[in-house]
Amino acid sequence: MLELRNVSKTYSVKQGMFSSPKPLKAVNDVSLKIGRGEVLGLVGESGCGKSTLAKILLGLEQPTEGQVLVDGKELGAQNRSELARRIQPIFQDPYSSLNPRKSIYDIISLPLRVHNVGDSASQEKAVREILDIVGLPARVMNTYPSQMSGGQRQRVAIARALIMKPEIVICDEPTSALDVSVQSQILNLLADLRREFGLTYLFISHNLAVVEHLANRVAVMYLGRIVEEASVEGLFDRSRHPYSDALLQSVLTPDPNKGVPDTHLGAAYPNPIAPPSGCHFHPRCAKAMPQCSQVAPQTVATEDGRVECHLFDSAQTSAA
Amino acid sequence: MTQTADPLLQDIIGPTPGQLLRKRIFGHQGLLIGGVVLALLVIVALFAPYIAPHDPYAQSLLARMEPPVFLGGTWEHPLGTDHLGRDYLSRLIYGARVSLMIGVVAALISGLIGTAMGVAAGYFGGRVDAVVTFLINVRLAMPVVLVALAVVAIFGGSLTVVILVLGLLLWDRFAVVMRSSTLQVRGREYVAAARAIGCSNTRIVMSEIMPNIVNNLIVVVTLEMAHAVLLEAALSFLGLGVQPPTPSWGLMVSEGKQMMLFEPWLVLIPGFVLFALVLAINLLGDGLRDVTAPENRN
Amino acid sequence: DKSEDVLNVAFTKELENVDSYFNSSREGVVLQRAVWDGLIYRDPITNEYKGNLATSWEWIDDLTLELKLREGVTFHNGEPFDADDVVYTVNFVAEEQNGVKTQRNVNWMKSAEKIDQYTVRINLKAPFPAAIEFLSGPVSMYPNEYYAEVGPSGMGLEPVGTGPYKVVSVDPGKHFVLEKYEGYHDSPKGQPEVGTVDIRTIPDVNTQMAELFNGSLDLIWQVPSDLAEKLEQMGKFTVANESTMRIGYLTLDAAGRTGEDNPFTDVRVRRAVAHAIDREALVSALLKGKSQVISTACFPSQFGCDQDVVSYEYDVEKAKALLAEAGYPDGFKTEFYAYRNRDYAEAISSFLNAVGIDTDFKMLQYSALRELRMKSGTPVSFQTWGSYSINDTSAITSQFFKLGSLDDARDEEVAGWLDTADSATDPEVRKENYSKALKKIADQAYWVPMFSYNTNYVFSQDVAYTPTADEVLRFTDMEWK
Amino acid sequence: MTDTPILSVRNLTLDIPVGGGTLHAVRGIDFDLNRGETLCIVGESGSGKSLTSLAIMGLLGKKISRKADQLSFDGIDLMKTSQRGMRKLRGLRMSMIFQEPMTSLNPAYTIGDQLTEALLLHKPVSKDQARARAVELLEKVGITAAESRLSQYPHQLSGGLRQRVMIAMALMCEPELIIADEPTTALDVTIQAQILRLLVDLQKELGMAMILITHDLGVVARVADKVAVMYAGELVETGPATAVFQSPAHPYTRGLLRCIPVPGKTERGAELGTIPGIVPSLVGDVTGCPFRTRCDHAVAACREPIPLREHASADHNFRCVHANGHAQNSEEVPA
Amino acid sequence: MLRFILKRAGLAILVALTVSLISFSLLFLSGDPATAIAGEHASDQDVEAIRRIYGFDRPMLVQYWDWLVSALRGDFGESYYFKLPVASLIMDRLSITMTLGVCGISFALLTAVPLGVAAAIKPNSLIDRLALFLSVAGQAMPSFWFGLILIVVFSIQLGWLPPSGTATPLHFVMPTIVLGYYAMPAIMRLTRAGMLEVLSSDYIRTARAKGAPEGLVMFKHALRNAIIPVVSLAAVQMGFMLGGSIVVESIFALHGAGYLAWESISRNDLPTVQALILVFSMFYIVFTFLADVLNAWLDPRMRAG
Ligand SMILES: Nc1ncnc2c1ncn2[C@@H]1O[C@H](COP(=O)(O)OP(=O)(O)OP(=O)(O)O)[C@@H](O)[C@H]1O
Ligand SMILES: Nc1ncnc2c1ncn2[C@@H]1O[C@H](COP(=O)(O)OP(=O)(O)OP(=O)(O)O)[C@@H](O)[C@H]1O
Ligand SMILES: [Mg+2]
Ligand SMILES: [Mg+2]
Repeated sequence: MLELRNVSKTYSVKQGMFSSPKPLKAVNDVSLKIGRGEVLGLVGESGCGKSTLAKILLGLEQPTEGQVLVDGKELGAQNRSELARRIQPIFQDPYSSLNPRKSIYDIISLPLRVHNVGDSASQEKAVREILDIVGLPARVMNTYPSQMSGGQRQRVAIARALIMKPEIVICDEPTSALDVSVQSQILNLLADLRREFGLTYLFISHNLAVVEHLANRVAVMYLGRIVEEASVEGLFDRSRHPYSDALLQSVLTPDPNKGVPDTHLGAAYPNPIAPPSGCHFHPRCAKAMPQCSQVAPQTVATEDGRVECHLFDSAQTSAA
Repeated sequence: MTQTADPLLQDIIGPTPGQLLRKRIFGHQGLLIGGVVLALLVIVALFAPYIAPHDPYAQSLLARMEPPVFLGGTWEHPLGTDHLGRDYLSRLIYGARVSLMIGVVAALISGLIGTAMGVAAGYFGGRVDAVVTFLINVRLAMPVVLVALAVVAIFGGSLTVVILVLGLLLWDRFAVVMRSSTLQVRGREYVAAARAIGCSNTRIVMSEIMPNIVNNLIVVVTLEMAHAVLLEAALSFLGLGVQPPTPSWGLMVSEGKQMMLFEPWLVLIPGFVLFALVLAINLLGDGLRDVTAPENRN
Repeated sequence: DKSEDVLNVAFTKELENVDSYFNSSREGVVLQRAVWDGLIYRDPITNEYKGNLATSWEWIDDLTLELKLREGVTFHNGEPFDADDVVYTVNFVAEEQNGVKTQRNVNWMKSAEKIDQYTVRINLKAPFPAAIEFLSGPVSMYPNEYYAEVGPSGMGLEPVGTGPYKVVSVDPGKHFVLEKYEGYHDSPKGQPEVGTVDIRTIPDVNTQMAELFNGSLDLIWQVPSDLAEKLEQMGKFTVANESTMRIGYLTLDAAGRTGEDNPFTDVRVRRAVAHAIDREALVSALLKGKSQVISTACFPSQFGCDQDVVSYEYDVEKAKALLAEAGYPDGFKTEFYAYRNRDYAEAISSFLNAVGIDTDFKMLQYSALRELRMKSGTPVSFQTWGSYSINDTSAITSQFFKLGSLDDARDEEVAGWLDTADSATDPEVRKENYSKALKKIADQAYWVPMFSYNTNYVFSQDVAYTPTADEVLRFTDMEWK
Repeated sequence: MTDTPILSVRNLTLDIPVGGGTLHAVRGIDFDLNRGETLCIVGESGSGKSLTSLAIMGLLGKKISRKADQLSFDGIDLMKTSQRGMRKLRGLRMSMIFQEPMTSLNPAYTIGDQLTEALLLHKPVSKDQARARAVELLEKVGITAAESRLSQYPHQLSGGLRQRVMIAMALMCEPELIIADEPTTALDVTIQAQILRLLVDLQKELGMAMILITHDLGVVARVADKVAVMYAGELVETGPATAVFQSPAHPYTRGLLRCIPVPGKTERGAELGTIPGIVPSLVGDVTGCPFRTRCDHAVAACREPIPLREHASADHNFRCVHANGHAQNSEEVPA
Repeated sequence: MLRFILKRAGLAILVALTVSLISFSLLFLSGDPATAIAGEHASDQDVEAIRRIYGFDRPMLVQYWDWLVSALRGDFGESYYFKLPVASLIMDRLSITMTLGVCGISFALLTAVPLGVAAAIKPNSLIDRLALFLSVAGQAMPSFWFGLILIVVFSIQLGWLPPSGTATPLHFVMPTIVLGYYAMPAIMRLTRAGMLEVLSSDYIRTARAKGAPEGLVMFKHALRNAIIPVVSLAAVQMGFMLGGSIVVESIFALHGAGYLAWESISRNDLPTVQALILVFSMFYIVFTFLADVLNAWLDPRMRAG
């Protein structure tokens, strides 16, 4: 139901006072599909373009190239409020995502008021209902964000996102600012809501354990490109791309019998303004081959997704 | 739960921001002092006709420069009389009107201009921002006193002209502060959330951004009020401000200056009330900044 | 500073240009009298004309004046003085293109011609009875070769004259140092006594006094009366007061230039204004010193300034009655303009307020007010006029009542009388016509003359000086005690 | 190595005066650390982990009051050591790595400057020697082209590199104790693993004692010899890592372990364990178990002082009214 | 770097042009300068003649263009009042204003920075309170009043300092204090705030964790970073101070550019006023430019990207 076709987003950034702006491809030719009721996990390092992608989906940023389709219709062409009813965000930072000057009631009911849904009585009723759903007592309606804990705020943010009964929720690292004890509450809530309302999630996280727990499909992003996409099982059981491997290895399970794994990744994260030639990942790749630094790899379909790596490129060609 | 009386549970839902603010306000000495002094001066200004013992314009050439009571004068003129025999206290009281009026109206005008420019620049960025930044630069590069003097010299020094000149000149700080505050708030996720909800720009600016920068605005308003009051006094002192017989404190200092060596109180008294007013406004502004600063908010 | 023979003097205003033809200020006159000489000299006490650079003069006809020049005079730069200098100076300043700042001081002259090395003739444009007065005042003689070379700005920076003092240094507007000119000719001005005169511009009178107190100034002048009074009480300084030719007056829009329905077109209103102002109080409380209440549109000592005119006494009731009679029982609102002496103006406007004339006080720069008056007139304005120290009624009354752009009365009859008086050579005819004009002006209350000004001179006990009534500091008259 | 612990803490208490009273941020914590050993302090945000480490380093602000029955480093009583004395220890014998690599380096000075500073301060070495040592260490922490890095400024390095620089900086004088306060929290997962590995390897190689502060149980399990679980200013459970992870005694520890999804163990999409409620405020008088407001097994006695209990072995302790942390058997413990 | 400088310079010129255009049109509105030039005793014909000679009857933009073209050659015309080239007049006066400005900003920096640092090191201490008091009082003190009080106390009562003039360095003491005191509060507050912020930053904790002595921490690690914003502020304040020296110069009778400006306004001496506005804004522009460069030098983050 949600589809990205060759979407790119280029920012122009200034680095020092003295340098002229340079283009930065935050999102580079990304194509993705999310089916109804699916949870697509999006993982990748900081700065690889996950949030930018989320913003494009939310209509907060216009892609420099490519299209975003919702139910086959192009996103820009649909009217703004229509879009807002269908796609809603949950952000990472529960402190900055709620306006500190507004009461919880104002925050949650804002979408209703903006889109003139119902009268004030029915709006209040809706707010009460949604508060109940996200597990907050109705009395918090008249309090302010500063009076709440991080977990409670995140629940408010979820309530605001859900009050318009959207179909798709974009969760941009919704738990990474929370303590583990609270994180599990929110994860449970998100899972319950999905079951109950049949929601579709794009779930962005850099915590692979969480992604594995919640998602059906996973897309791995590196420097603006999706380097691998697969079902959860597919990825976690037999990942293909070396970067996905490294990611998986870095997951530290609380197992006192194991030591710290060696990811075989190089030390330096590349500069996104001047990405490495060929395969962007090659400088850090343990399995880099000569052509990796020269030729950008092709996207190769796999049984439950695709991968972008010369390893499979050549496997494919040699097989053919 | 059976443990509702447990002390650990008590402030799980803390005081509202309003309560916190009130608490901080009443815990801030400077703010209270400034606020009380300013309130007193405002009352004095509002009720000048009922408080002033004499007509501030009534001259008596035979009773010129009578000293205040504490320097051997009479209670008829508690603070003495000026060089035309007008009651000094009454003129001071009416002078409060002039200073406050100039401070408030000039700050209002410049506040409107500066806030509009700053918020537009911060919110829309890009070309709007470039233009506003340029205008701010131009404005900052113009020497205020000099330009204000020139304008007053050209258009004559009526109260209206002085207010307008100051109002049209002092918007720079508003623009700068509002621009950076808006920039800061614009990047917050609740603004992104509001956009994702489908709010219009106007609504975002008015109900998501403004409430969060209005505290900075108030602080700048006080600062610019003080600035305007001081500038008016300086212009009047240089003879290019408010015109006589309007009792402006700067003008009074300027008039008393001639006799400063022999009757220093003529200068000291109006200078002191001017100092007190500006001090009160500044204390209030500083206090407001302290109690509303984001780092104190949570 | 007596010990070093340096007299430290303060000016209040910045002098724009020392060249006496290119400034119009009092300070300029002071320097002009010290650095240059005129052809003729008027004794400030006896008002008798004496020869200075000229030894004698004679009217050839109404338009031609012939002068014999003093021999053996040299300029400060060594250039000898002779007819060429006079001819060059007169021809230069009389030429409008050369932009002499105060045209009326020179524009009565058409040209000068050399008869021989020490004889010149000055040709007038029209008969001008005050010619001798002007030649003994603002018209000073410049060295032709030097002036031709450096022009007004050079002269302003390094002035050269024949006067009792030569200029040692000029820091424009700020600082002037004069030194006794040892070769000064035998002039009626007398020989200079004090060796060096050091003049600094100190705009603030308090600073002036502070310096006077600590001895770094020996003489200050134009001291406000309140301060002069206090300084006198201190007993440490000599305070001298002299009246000046400057008078203060209100000019009222009798001609209706600011609007036909202007209240001041009604003579009763104008008379009411005259009655409303307590001129005695102004003089005794504010101006003090040798100031006097005046009722004529000229300074009493001026030739032709008839004192026998209507005088309006201070009478609030009468003023109110007159206003009521004119149809303004509750008074009216009007703009009130002034450009100097803010305190006097304020006091006057306050008197007007007291009878119901509600004034909107406007203090403008001189030039701005003048322009306003020339363009559209003003309902009431407080003006002063110093006649440029010329002791003749033509220097004031004729300036303002001959239908010029500053004439608020526009009375053709008055203008006619003044025309006759100005151009007549017979003193009696002049007096008679001035008198007629002045009487009508007073009767119609076109102006409300108020007071004459005075100047306070304060100097240290070491200095001996008697100021004169023409508000000119004469360094040649100063001595150390 | 030896029997005397290099660091010994008894009843460390930290009080902070705040607007409405006193914040009892750390209350009576005890632990020992032997040479060459790694202690992990784990706990939720605000539980007092950083304060504890700063208290050991003597870097608390003047506002915060520090009390302890014992706080000794290699036999030196830190409670009695002057600021001067502390300065001699800091950087030389004990050093610290902070959480935020982005802000922990001074933006105005080069890497080389900052690296050599501690060495030059504490040891009589020449500038060149110091630089040589810096290069050596940079190489050791896996930074390529170390020589040229010395003249770079912090902003020219990425987060991972900066944290490596921080580690190198801490090691300049070969300290005996190194305290790392959440050294990897701000970093990406892949980098986190690298840095942790580096730290552990270096610690082993140099035989340092290390206190690693974190809120990530995964990190603790992989790195620690000893674990100290902190909750709201108290150590609720301490013990050898294996013991704590295999048989957690305190309800809080057990709760934490249930909260995290573990790939391969936790069923995908299944309900995760939770700890309801939020951390209590510690302003004012705090008595009893701070966890009682969130504990399923809370009883009235939880408001009274809580005894310290032993679990299985003498060095595995926990604080709970329930002798065995309550109903241990009825609760299903992962791991 | 070169690009940056060129761009910056271009902006500066554009700002200067706009300022000059604004001030020119403002002064053009002031009406006819001919009367002003003619002076108090001029007749109507005098005024008329002057108007023609000086070309005041031409359209404004033509006059502006003329002015601009000659201004670019350093020729600001001739003062109506002094009959001297404005450029030389201003150059002559500027030395005093510059001296005053440099003394003033030095005084401000020398008092404000140590005070601010001391206040930040010991917040809420006596010295902090003193600093706060000085800055709050300083912001509220009308400088004309402050100047007058100083004269009364130090020149009249005590007789220690000369009340006016520029003859000796002593003459500059009081003007320096008055002018510097005007800039001090802002600088002090910024120093204090900057120091406080820096002192609570992580890298200061790092420095302490290395065992660096307090002196080193304060002056090597903290001040260097805290001073960066102070540099820009000082430049801005310097620009403001020069523009604000009008009051001080008129009180202490310093014949500097500020006083010249005031007098020229009173005398309607347009070429001088016009040139002075431009000169003062150029100062501001140049100072802020220099501050940027200095900042770039102090702050490696701003050096080449
Ligand atoms: N408005 C912007 N202007 C310029 N560059 C931007 C902008 N927003 C993001 N970027 C750059 O685009 C790249 C991708 O940023 P993005 O926020 O999408 O990353 P992310 O994967 O969400 O990282 P994180 O995990 O830290 O949230 C980064 O290099 C970032 O610096
Ligand atoms: N200087 C201080 N002033 C007031 N309160 C403080 C101060 N420093 C710390 N605190 C408070 O003390 C408590 C413990 O803080 P500490 O920094 O030790 O927590 P932490 O466990 O390190 O948390 P995190 O994981 O977020 O770093 C917190 O509630 C904190 O707000
Ligand atoms: Mg992101
Ligand atoms: Mg911490």
